[in-house]
Amino acid sequence: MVSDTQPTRLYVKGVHLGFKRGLRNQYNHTSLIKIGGVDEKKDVSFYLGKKIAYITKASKAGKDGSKFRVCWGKVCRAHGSNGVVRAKFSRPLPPQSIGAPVRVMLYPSNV
Amino acid sequence: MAIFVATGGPKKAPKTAASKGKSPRMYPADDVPVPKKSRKATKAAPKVRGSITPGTVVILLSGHFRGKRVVCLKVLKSGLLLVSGPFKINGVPLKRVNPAYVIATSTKVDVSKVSVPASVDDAYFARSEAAASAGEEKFFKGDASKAVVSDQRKADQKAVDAALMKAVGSTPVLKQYLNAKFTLTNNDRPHNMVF
Amino acid sequence: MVFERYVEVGRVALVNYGDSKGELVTIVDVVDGNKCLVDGAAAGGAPRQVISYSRINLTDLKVALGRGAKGKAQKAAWKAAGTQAAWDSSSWAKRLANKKTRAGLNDFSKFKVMCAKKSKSAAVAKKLKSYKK
Amino acid sequence: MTVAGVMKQFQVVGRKAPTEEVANPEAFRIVLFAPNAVIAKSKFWYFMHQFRKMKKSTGEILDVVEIVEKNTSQVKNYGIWIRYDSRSGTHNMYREYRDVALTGAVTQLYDEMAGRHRTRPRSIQIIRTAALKTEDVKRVDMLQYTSKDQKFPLPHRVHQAKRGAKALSDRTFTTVRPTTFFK
Repeated sequence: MVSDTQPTRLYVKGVHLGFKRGLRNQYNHTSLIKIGGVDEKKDVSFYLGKKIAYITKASKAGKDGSKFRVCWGKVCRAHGSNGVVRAKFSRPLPPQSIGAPVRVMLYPSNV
Repeated sequence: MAIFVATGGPKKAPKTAASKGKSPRMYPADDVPVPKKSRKATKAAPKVRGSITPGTVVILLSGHFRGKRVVCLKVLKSGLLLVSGPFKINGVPLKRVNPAYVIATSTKVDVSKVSVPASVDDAYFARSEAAASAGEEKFFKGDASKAVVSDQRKADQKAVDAALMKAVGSTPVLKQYLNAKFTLTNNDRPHNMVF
Repeated sequence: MVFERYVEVGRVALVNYGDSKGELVTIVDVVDGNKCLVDGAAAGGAPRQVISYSRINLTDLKVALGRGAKGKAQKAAWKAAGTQAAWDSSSWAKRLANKKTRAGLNDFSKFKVMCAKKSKSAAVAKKLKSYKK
Repeated sequence: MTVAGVMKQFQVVGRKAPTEEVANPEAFRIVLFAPNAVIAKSKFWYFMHQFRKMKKSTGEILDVVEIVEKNTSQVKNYGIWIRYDSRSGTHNMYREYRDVALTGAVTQLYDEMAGRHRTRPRSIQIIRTAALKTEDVKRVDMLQYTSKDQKFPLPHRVHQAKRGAKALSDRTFTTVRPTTFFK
């Protein structure tokens, strides 16, 4: 039995790879996310539209009293053919977040 | 020579609008936006994806009870799902859930005998304005009194869960299943998983 | 280092990549050191195709077959050697089948498997403890 | 032909454009190998103006047909005679391949010439091709695979990363040395 104290993970681990870019131009409004376990373009269809949370810890507590801040985004489309996806966030992710983990939620779900 | 008889009887003079012929003397000062009349005949019943039917065990994905496996009782008029833990098994009371925040498993519980009282509908769950805003202000002052569960809710919960517990009890291990929380492990891949 | 599984005409192999992945095929002819002509007529019906050795796994099973044999001859050879039965009873095949069912389990069945495992390990531990005294 | 790839066999028929004097000039047919019909037509003119005063601009293509081999269910031995330009001169060559179709053998030829002799497709001209009977095979490595009831093990099976092994995203490093011996 998964006891109540044990945290239940209801998100898929992802990593912020960087921004959508060519060789010489970078478009910061769109981020590239590698979702764990997704290595093919056809597996991406499950994740389309899913919400993504980029969580950072700040020194001062925010309005709701917690020190964690979230930047919400969603999976927009596949990027390339190896399972990387393009995502857009309410505020574009900061460059420091390249390589940082993100949480790909399982909602909005259509299972 | 065939006699042509006008069918449909004598033609009545077409009712013409009472032509005033004159434009109205007074025009309203400011134009009040008139809501566009919707030409939809009847408001269609709320559409929920096929995998969710009354009695489906669903996994809650977010909110206070995230990860809990609960039984979906029915789809309310607003399109939200009415679910119940049952409360005794996993502490999830009668509550409403948005189907987008739910994973429907293929496990079904026979809820035909579970009678949900008609009073339990969207209005039943709707939070009164005062309680909602009061709750927020008090929250910041940090002395928000614990939400009081009305007796009416407790009674309804007992009524629904009585039959639901029997239905759940009939399938072996289902009780422990509903008590356990769902979690993803490292080699789980939701896009390949069968729920 | 003794080899038992050879690339030869009549060798039964399992395709491990591509469209006919997971199907049994018979090696019908050897093209060269990298590729061979295989045919799944006698088994799951994988099409006759040239396939590279890195895309198949050789099995221990072998049937008597002439070079370039067509479907009918393969089926006869398989029936004579009882290859399909031999494969199905092999532990390799059972492992594959088990993996397939495990992947298809729904959430509730996975939970029951977990419960079964826990009770088994509890029983084993209890038994073990009793020996320790 | 600037590019090779999966070769196909084409029959191209062309002639000089009809004029008042010669209303119906003689038509010529060449069977050649090319990845697609467009390159087949351009090779037709390449060969044509080496024998006749005829160019694309003064000629016309009457017909381009792909020749598809029927029997691709048997492995055959193919001999191919070619003429090719190396960096220092022009040479004739005879090479042999085993494949289920002639076009497959020609594809192997272009790949192998590029691999072993750094020959570009443009500098290869196929003179003649033939399906050989086993006893006419000359190359020793071909004989290896045409011998009767041959068998050989696969001694060193290297595991391709993507083939059924753990997917890329799960494994960047591995502490386990791959098993390469499979009975």
